Amino acid sequence: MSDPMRIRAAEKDGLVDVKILMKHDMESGQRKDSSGKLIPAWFINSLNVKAQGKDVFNAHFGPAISKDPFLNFKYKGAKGDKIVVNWVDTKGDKRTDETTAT
Amino acid sequence: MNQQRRALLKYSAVFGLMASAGLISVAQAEEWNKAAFEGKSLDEVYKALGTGSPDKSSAVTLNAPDIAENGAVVPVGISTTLKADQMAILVEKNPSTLAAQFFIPAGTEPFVTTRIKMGQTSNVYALVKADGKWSMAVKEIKVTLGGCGG
Amino acid sequence: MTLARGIFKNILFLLATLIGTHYAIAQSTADDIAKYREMIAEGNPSELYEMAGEELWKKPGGPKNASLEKCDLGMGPGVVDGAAAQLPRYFKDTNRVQDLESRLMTCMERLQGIASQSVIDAKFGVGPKKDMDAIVAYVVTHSKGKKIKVSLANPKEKAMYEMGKRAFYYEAGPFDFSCASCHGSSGKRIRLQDLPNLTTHEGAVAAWGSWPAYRVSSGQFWTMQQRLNDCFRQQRFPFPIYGSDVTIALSMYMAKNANGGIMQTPGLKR
Amino acid sequence: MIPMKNLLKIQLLILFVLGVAGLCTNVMAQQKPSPQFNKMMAESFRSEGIASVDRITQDATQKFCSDPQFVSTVAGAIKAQELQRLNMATISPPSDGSYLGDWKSGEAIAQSGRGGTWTDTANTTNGGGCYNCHEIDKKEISHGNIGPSLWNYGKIRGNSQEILTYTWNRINNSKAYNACSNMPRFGHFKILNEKQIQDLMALLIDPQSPVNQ
Repeated sequence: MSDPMRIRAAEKDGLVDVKILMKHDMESGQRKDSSGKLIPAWFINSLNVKAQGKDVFNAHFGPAISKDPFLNFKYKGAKGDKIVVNWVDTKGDKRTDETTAT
Repeated sequence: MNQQRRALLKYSAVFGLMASAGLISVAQAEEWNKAAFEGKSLDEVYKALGTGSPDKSSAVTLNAPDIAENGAVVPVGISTTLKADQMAILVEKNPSTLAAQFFIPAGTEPFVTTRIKMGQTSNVYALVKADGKWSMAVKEIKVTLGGCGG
Repeated sequence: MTLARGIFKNILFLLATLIGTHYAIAQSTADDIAKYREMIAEGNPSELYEMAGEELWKKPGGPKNASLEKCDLGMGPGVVDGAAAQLPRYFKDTNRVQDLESRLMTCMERLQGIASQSVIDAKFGVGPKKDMDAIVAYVVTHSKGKKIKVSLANPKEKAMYEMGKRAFYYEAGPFDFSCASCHGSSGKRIRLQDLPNLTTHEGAVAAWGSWPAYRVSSGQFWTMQQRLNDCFRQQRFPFPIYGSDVTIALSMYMAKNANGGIMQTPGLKR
Repeated sequence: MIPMKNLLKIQLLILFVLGVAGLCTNVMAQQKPSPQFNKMMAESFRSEGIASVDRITQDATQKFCSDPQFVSTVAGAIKAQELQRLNMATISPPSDGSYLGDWKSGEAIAQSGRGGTWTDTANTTNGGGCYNCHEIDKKEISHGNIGPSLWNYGKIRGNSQEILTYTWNRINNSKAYNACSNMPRFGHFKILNEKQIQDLMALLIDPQSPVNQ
């Protein structure tokens, strides 16, 4: 079970500024637990953003993206655009959330 | 050559399986470049991404602090005046060099900001692909020891 | 005599130069750190906790299957807006001065049937304390931009403030630390972290007004209870019990010193 | 450097001036014991790991320094002198007669802030946490400023017996010089062992140490 994302999208001068916060531990596989055992890698490795059904952004992540990842980008769009964000992690967990550009 | 092809075949098979299992949407099926993300040096990543050796360019801007108060969260942004369709962030001294790869469709600005983990002070590279050619910007980010260390 | 004066002048000059260069270096480091903080300021992951907290507040839960929507945080049942900015305060129904977390424990126990002890005993960030973190994030977000306004009108509130002040200066343990060792004068740092002087209005606003916060170093949202807990840990004190009076007294001391300042909660910290 | 004896004279002079001023304006006694406060402290903490509740119990120095108003009075200044003598009496010179160890180990000890918390164990190798409060080697930019800069410590002061003894004492029990110094009493409370203190001494005083370049 994954937690919801926080997506903000605001249009200004024909550009929609999209800010995404994802809830994920992004375990790098380098960290040890309290008993000294290596915690296996587990991180979001791909992310897709669509606006009005069309791809506006794709990202692939390695293990070095920070916990609770943050992403900011801009695309040419309009107020009212329906924005859908999808991510998949290395265990195959996935999450979809959406918002409307303001 | 043969070995490489076999590896590629194996990889696409796994990928196909993931796609058919619905784990990834078709749009996301732009391959997660395993070899690149497992690269342990700039050269290995360059090779896996097929960038050649990218030239330093003033058209690429790497927006990052000189000092990070904490290596767990280092804000890094890339922007460029070039018509980029791909961008990447590389951290020279991280265990895995490639931190992220971005695909920029037409209509999206060649601009992205994210946050990365850095194990130690290192050079960070912003790579940009435009018109089939890769160029880059580089900057050293110092990672300091924070807190009481207790 | 003149020779001595000459030497004295030289020493002064040397000192001035030394301080001058040192200041310049320290200043540029401080500017770089300020840039770092500015860059991480947008996109505070506290928002993720706040979203979860709003759901927990409104959703029926606990053995009594009730929501927290009737919880009285001091401004009447169900009023969340601005409530955190006026805590700690005296509550008649418990006959205690309570901070946000201890008050929420009262609500969880009375409305939902969740035993306070189960919250107290839980480890930080797991089980009922994980829920508590989220609820706290939700409540304090609704005090963002509000004026800090605690009252000492009730004798118990006044007594709590006085004991908080005394606890602030209480030095003990193998390191001889009190809160004041680090937070009793201005312009001080540990490593590169600025230490707010909690005895001043400015410092108290900077600290009290920006906690609870998401800490990037641990990737966790910390309530004020957890913040104080880790202060005591580094102070080499024994373990402060969750919601105990010393934590509430210190909170009252800080909040009172911060009165009139603006809440910037939830914060984002190193 | 102002010789130590003169320092003492200046201190006494300040005391005297304070005293005269104090007689006219400042009649202040130590804060009254508060049973309510003591009850709160007793009930608010529990033992966890190596951090047991008895750590709340104060010694005379801690008790005195928890009352900053009294500390700032004349009576307080006199009391401070007495406590400083008491703390001075706790210090022993190095048992093997050597003051300087290995500056490289010293640097590691100065960097580490570990030890003494409830997340540590009795087997944790304690650090000095020196960089938390002091600038030491300039190469380390992440340093605090609660204590004075120790850059060029030995280069400025030399390595006379007087400096060796003073530095040794200061690390072992800083309260021997300033009853309410913010610095932990590393020797007195056995936070660091003798070898570690010798290594820190070398970091500060050894001419080879990066601190003295």
